[in-house]
Amino acid sequence: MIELTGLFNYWIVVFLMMAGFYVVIARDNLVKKLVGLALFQSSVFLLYISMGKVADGNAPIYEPGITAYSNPLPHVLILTAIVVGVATTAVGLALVVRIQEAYGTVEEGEIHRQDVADDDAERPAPTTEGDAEA
Amino acid sequence: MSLVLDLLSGLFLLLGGFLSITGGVGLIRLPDFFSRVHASGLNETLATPLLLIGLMLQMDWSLDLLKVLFIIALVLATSPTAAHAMAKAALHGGLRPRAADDTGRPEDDPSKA
Amino acid sequence: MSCAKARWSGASAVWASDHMLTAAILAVLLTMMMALARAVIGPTEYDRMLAANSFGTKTVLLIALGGHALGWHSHLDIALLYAMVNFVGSIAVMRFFEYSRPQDETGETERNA
Amino acid sequence: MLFGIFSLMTAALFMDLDAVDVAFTEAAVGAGVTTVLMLSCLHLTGRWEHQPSHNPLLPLIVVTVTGAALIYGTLDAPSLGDPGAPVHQHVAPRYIQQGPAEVGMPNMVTAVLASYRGYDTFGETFVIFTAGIAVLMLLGIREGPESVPGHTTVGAQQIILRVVVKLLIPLILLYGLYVQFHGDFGAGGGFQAGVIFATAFVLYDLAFGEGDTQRVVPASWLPRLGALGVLVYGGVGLASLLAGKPFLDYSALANDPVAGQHLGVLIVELGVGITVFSIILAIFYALSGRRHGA
Repeated sequence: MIELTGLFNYWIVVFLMMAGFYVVIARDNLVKKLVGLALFQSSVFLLYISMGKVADGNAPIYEPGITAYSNPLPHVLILTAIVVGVATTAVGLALVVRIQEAYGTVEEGEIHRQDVADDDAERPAPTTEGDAEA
Repeated sequence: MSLVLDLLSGLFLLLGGFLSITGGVGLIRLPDFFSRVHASGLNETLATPLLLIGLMLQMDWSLDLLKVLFIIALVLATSPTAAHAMAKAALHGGLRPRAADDTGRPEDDPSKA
Repeated sequence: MSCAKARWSGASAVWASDHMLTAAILAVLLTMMMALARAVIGPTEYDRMLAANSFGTKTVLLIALGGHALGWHSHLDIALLYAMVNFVGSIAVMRFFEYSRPQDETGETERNA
Repeated sequence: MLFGIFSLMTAALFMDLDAVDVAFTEAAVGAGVTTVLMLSCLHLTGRWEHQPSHNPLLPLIVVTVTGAALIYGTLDAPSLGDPGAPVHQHVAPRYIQQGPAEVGMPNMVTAVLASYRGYDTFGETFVIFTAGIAVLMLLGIREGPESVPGHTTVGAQQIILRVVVKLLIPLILLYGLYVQFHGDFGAGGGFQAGVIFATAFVLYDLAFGEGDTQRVVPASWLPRLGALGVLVYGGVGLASLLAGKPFLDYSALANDPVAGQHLGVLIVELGVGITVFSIILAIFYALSGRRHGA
């Protein structure tokens, strides 16, 4: 049991990750999906950071007399990942905005319906289903 | 000297903590948005400096003291501003204080509280 | 009162102020819980906004006090940054509601499922 | 809306895990910029969502099964804070033991970020730059003020807000500079400073409106500034290449290798800061400029 309690950080990560995942797959709204992705993302951040922790360690800033530091490598990776994450989220948001302008909605089902309707209108040929897939 | 400082610090921390909880209770219990703004805004403005001054009294002389001072100044500037701006936005957005409707005695309205 | 003070040893005063720090942290945590509750139940968006703002200020306090108690490195930098960013966030949310209010009245409200 | 709160909590958690720099970044990014960008986008797309069209049961089952599998997977993982975990075995001890001596700065995160892992960070900076360009290609920035400066409609009623914001912005900028150049010694660095700088201008935009802000920082500067930041970074690498050392080996920049490292890290962080600042502000302009046009 003592072994298990040391793993709770992973469980929190898994819970967060699954919450984000649920939002991504269960919601139709594209903005909501992006929020879910961001949640998912931060669960990964948390995973890395919690792996870098050393018991009784200090923040990895050198001070005379301290020997135990937490691992700086995950910190570096995640530090850049957070900022990159914002930039990529912004790209996603920009895409959503363009979709909104093109379709007038950000609901996935609605967009799909419009796509299928467009394809039907353009090509009433029997290849419609293949085109809708693409 | 250090004894007085410790006592003072404890006093400040206790007062600040009490005010902070009061603000929280106000945030939960008060009936409408504007009274809640007032509860949270006022309490934050007093409780934060109290707690931070209590913290300062426990610290040694260093650059950190200046940083805490900055935090206090910042919170003193931003917290009332944010509260004011929010109240104004709410008023602008069509929310009305309950007391403005009647004689000043809010009646029990379970849908709002 | 002065007699009582004199009988206090320095150590017990330190003990007292340490516990005051713990008590203050607990108080802040409790307030955060209340703010969170208000954010979850809050009937209007403004309540949520207010709760988020209050929560942010309390986080600043928590980082400052808790960091001192636990000996974190450079926690005051982060607290200071928070105090700034929290304000920006609140203002952004407020602006957003102010902007989007007229849209709601022109037919967006019906969609609120 | 609760996302902001969530990121506050995340940062507090990072603090407890000794990740000062990461907490710093998360604090700067999560609560401010992400919220602002999300809100701008929400504003454009409408606030209300439809009810999900399909049954929530299937996703719930998928999520539960995946989560259970993941939790089963964690049973073999090293526990929290175990110093013998594989993560701590390979290169990390070298960074910790030799880092302060080799790079000459106390903050190991900055040392690893800018010196040992300079390639990675260069790549990340490029990713940010590319993302910014992508957003600009998708949305474009509305050039020039569309409202008469000084007579903005936004927030005209909020006089108190405007005064406080005016007082606050120099402080934020000063703090950003402190973070930028203090990164060698404490938490901070180019990424955080860039975000803080951008936050200051976002705040100005929120209180005074688009037109006034674009008079301070014209939108046409921003892509160029972003490119300049990346070029500064790459230029340092080229300089060390010309001096006969590998790309991004800062030891070549001065006679004393440690001093060279220090100089290199400073310049590189500056490049990163410039890029992050301009790209985030450009993204904000792009998203909020649509607000009035749409």
